Amino acid sequence: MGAIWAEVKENRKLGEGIYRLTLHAPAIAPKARPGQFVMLRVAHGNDPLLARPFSIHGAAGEELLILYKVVGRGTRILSQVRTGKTLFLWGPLGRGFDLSGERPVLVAGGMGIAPMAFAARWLAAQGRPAAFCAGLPGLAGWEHLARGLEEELAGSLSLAWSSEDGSLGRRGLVTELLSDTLAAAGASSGGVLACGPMPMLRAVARVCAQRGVACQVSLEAPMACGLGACLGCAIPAAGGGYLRACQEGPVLAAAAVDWERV
Amino acid sequence: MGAIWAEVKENRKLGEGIYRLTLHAPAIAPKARPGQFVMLRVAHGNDPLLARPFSIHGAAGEELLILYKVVGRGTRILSQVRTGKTLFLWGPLGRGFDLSGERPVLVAGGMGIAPMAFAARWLAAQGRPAAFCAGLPGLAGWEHLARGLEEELAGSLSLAWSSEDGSLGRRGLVTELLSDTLAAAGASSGGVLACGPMPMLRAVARVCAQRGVACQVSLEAPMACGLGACLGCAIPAAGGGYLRACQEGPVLAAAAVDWERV
Amino acid sequence: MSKSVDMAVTVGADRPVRLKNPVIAASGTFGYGLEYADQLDLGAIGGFVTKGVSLKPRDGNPPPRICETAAGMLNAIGLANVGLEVFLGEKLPKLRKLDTAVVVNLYGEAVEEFAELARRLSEAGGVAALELNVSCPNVKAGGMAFGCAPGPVGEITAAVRAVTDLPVWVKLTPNVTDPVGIARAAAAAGADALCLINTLLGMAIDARRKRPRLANLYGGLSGPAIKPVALRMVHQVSRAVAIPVVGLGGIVTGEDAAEFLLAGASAVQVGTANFLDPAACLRVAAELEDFCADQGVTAVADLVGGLAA
Amino acid sequence: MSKSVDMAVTVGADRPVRLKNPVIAASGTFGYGLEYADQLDLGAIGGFVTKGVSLKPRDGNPPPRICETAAGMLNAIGLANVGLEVFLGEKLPKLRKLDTAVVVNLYGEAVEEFAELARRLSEAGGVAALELNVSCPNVKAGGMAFGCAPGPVGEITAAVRAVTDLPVWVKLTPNVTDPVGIARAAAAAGADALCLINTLLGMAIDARRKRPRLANLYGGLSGPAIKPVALRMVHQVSRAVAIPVVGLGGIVTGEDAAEFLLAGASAVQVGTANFLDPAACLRVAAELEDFCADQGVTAVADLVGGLAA
Ligand SMILES: Cc1cc2nc3c(=O)[nH]c(=O)nc-3n(C[C@H](O)[C@H](O)[C@H](O)COP(=O)(O)OP(=O)(O)OC[C@H]3O[C@@H](n4cnc5c(N)ncnc54)[C@H](O)[C@@H]3O)c2cc1C
Ligand SMILES: Cc1cc2nc3c(=O)[nH]c(=O)nc-3n(C[C@H](O)[C@H](O)[C@H](O)COP(=O)(O)OP(=O)(O)OC[C@H]3O[C@@H](n4cnc5c(N)ncnc54)[C@H](O)[C@@H]3O)c2cc1C
Ligand SMILES: Cc1cc2nc3c(=O)[nH]c(=O)nc-3n(C[C@H](O)[C@H](O)[C@H](O)COP(=O)(O)O)c2cc1C
Ligand SMILES: Cc1cc2nc3c(=O)[nH]c(=O)nc-3n(C[C@H](O)[C@H](O)[C@H](O)COP(=O)(O)O)c2cc1C
Ligand code: FES
Ligand code: FES
Repeated sequence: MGAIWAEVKENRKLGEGIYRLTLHAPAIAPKARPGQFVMLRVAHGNDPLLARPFSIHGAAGEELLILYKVVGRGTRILSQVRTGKTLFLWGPLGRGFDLSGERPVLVAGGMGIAPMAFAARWLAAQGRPAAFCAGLPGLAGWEHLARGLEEELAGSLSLAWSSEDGSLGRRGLVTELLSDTLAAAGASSGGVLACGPMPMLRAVARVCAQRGVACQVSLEAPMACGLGACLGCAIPAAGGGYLRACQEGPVLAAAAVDWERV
Repeated sequence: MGAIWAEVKENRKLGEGIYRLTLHAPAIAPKARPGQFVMLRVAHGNDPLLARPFSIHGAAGEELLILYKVVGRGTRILSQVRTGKTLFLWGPLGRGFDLSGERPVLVAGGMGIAPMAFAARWLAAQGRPAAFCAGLPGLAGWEHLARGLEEELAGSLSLAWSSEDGSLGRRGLVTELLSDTLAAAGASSGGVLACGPMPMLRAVARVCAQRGVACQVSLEAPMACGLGACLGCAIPAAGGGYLRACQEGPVLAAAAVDWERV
Repeated sequence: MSKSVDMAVTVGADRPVRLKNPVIAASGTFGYGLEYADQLDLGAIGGFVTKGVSLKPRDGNPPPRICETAAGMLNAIGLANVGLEVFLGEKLPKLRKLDTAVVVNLYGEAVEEFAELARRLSEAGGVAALELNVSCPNVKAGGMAFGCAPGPVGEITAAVRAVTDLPVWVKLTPNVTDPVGIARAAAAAGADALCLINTLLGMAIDARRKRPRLANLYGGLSGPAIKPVALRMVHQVSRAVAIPVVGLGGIVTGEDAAEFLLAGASAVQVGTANFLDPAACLRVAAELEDFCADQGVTAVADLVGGLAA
Repeated sequence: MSKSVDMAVTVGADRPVRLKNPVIAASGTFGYGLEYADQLDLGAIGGFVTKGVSLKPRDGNPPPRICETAAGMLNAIGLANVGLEVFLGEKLPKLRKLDTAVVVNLYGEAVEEFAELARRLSEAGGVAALELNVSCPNVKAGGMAFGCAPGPVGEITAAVRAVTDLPVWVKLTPNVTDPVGIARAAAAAGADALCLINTLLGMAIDARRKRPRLANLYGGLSGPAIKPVALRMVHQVSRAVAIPVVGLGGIVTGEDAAEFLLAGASAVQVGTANFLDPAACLRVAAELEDFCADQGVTAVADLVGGLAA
């Protein structure tokens, strides 16, 4: 109940500006489901003020993993936190992926790999077949992460890469890789589950709509509370009005989103 | 010219809540005179916002010493700064002690020891006789500092201690020690030079006034600029109006201060 | 935790609202309370104020609706809310069961709407007090437009007063030249208490994209950044009116809360701090209790207006 | 440092003030300029505004006069200054020699005092512009009392306009319901530019000692905390008047400065940031230049009012 102080077990630099944080969070880790997130405060004082939302990248026993990229002041401060320090956070929050369908296709773009890797490990642990299309700008900076994921998932689900510079897997966008994968795969109830930058998600949603494949996307929005209370995280809804990214989301059916107004 | 980034060479805990910071500050250290101060920022962001004034505790070659006590958020943050980090500061600032007189009597109470130790070393280095009355609450927490000072000054000037709990030197207030010292000493042009908490300075000023001994006191006031520009550091002046602690001070003739309004 | 400090306070004399402790969650930062049920014991906080309720449901403003600023945040939610019917039908029945003071914040675009909302909410029962939001900066009609002059504030207060026996709290905007004049108008029209401050009207710009950071252009500034303005207004207003003041704006710690009580507030609200710590209201109350114990204050109510002149 | 960005700007058309770059040090935070001579090259900054000058010297308020707040500070200096005679006799002769725009901030307790100050300063020569402080929150008479309504602001501006050919800048207070109305009054009365914002009226309390942190009780809030309010007012006012606006309030970085220019300011002032870095004005100008270079902006003046709608 409520927020906790969690000890930093590791805050490891995986590549340029990419870090993986391991927290000892027994009150959160066991409850975490793929697609859910936590609200994490990177500083004790007022600078910066608000907590930052981060997808849960993994949960093993009492440990919680977060994979993050340095994009601004908060993540820069986070990247300097040392082992042994404690951080304040609450969660798990939001609605994660519906992983109940058969042979789902997971799609990750860039940092979207954070929750999708958790989903992939989750499926792998249950021995359930799935495809994983992961797109990166290139191998540079991501090598450690990519190799780690390959090892972890080897033999459990089919992992395919695309990169914009061709340094890893297929050259091009991950949506192209997805189209191929969908074309090759037979019909299944699992549908497509995606996380990544907004233009990519938009494209994924379009591809799925064209093929009549169900699609779930994990969306980002600025957040203050993470609890459904502040109404700051509005995502335009297909039927008009708004959905709360932290409550109805962050994972939403692509069909529930008004992509025109996003 | 202007503020500088100085590397932290050491930030050593000397006692409970008492630290000594050594900075590599070649643009400041050689210019520093006893009684002057620096404005030091303890954090890069907005929390806390303003620079903190600290007396110069010593200057040797390119190194600048600051002796400080943890009293609030800023000094707490400062106490956690590690060797190798850089801090932003400007100085030396303000008017220091007039040390030109003969056989001055230095008086320090608590953290007032910071600038007075610098003055004592300054005189000792010139082989000039002086008396140093240093008062502490007790030896606890101050041991390292007291012993260090004794070693440094041994044979150069006469150092006497008082402590409220009697654990070091004479039991009682440093003003009593000062009265004895003044009674024992013959007339001299050096007068009394003092730094410490306001009630102590008030008492020292009174003792000196009674004996007709010239007295210089180093005063504290909240400061923003340290440069005489903001007018935030007003000290009520004997003739009416105000003096700027950062510009006309921090060392002021006790007679120039309106002690009623302070 | 038995520090033998009496933490209970009562806001108002004629229509008293009794609180377990003086720390209330502020409107718009605590949803309908239920959102925080997993985060803290709702029965242990002084009370909470609901998100502003309007007659019709409101979608609110397009995103982005919030952004961070130095020691603060801007919001332009646009009073998104479920509307009175859903509030009465789905939220209030659950809120009634809570062992805490539930204050309903209401917002209308016309005097009659305020009165209608007040009437319906009074009939429904289970509401500890009504808080009239005549100070929201994020809506075109009503809100701050009403709250910036004594006339309309008095009018709305009187209209609500006429239809309800519930305690009427009026929430004032800081974006005015003379908060005291407006406070007096509300008091004269029958308000039981005044809540201040609402947010300061502000703006943020993304220089690289040459765009405002809020789709709504302007938004309301809240958080520690505004605490000095809030304390000043609480001090000004509490000295000028006979009815109690509920103080808010930037409270994060128990000592912050003590400052507002000393300035003249009879209770406090915690807003943005709920986003820094979902259990902020409980923590602030506990810290306030520690503060009192430490200072030898045996009843927190003794702090109220205790600033040395 | 040759980034080939044209950093010069001109404030005002009829009585233009040409600046090397748009970054001016704000009144009260830069003394009489000379205090900063050892800290930066005064000839390299866009200009500076002196501490407010009054006819008679003023001692100012008793201490404590300043205190820190979240991302800001309060000050209640009370317009301590050397007075007009000493300013003319001892300060101005030195300031005349500087290769930068020297703006003199002036403060009177009556309309006639403003006019008298303006007349004497115009005769003296060496002044780039006059900045009328009708917005100081820290004095009993004049100051903000004048600045809170269009009438007095128009009157003072007209009286000064009548006695000087120097550019007249009017510095407005944010502590008002309708800054646009006051801005229009100043513009109509002949102001050449408007400077906003001055400080927000605020208060801080030492809860343990049950005492206000400022001897003056209230003070003016400045620093990053107020930037959102300042940006909003600059945006509001610059859209409503034809004369240029000089924007200030919480500027610490070049990107902050860019935000004010985009919001509609023709130049900016840096206040509290001078206390965080005595060379702040130079640094802000350099960062602004970098920002322009980075964004492909060849003349900083092109940023002015460039916010996308
Ligand atoms: C549900 C959710 C899950 C997320 N999961 C991850 C994750 O697993 N790993 C990860 O690295 N990041 C994740 N993010 C994004 C992360 O929250 C932001 O990168 C972080 O808040 C930036 O903080 P900052 O202080 O470094 O940047 P700021 O200085 O606050 O901002 C830097 C830039 O990032 C943008 N930004 C700020 N906050 C957000 C936000 N919430 N969403 C989108 N853009 C933002 C700003 O507009 C600005 O352009 C997630 C966001 C959400 C909403
Ligand atoms: C000229 C000068 C020289 C100084 N030299 C030293 C020194 O050598 N070593 C040292 O430890 N300290 C020195 N100080 C005091 C030092 O500046 C304060 O202790 C420091 O600013 C406190 O910062 P903080 O953030 O930890 O405390 P804050 O959280 O800012 O305040 C904690 C407490 O300290 C008080 N305080 C804050 N600033 C000052 C101030 N400037 N003067 C007096 N009280 C203050 C506050 O009112 C509060 O009660 C000096 C002050 C001045 C003016
Ligand atoms: C996201 C958000 C939404 C808010 N919504 C409302 C509202 O619906 N009604 C209202 O009266 N005040 C609303 N407020 C204002 C707060 O209740 C409070 O007055 C203000 O935030 C200042 O307090 P704080 O600094 O503690 O947050 C809102 C504030 C925030 C941050
Ligand atoms: C210590 C101090 C003294 C000030 N004195 C004056 C003054 O004499 N005249 C004036 O017009 N503004 C004065 N101001 C206001 C500033 O010029 C400026 O408007 C305000 O601080 C907001 O800008 P900032 O956030 O960059 O500081 C003063 C501000 C401070 C902090
Ligand atoms: S982040 Fe507050 S409602 Fe979603
Ligand atoms: S600290 Fe600014 S004038 Fe002394």
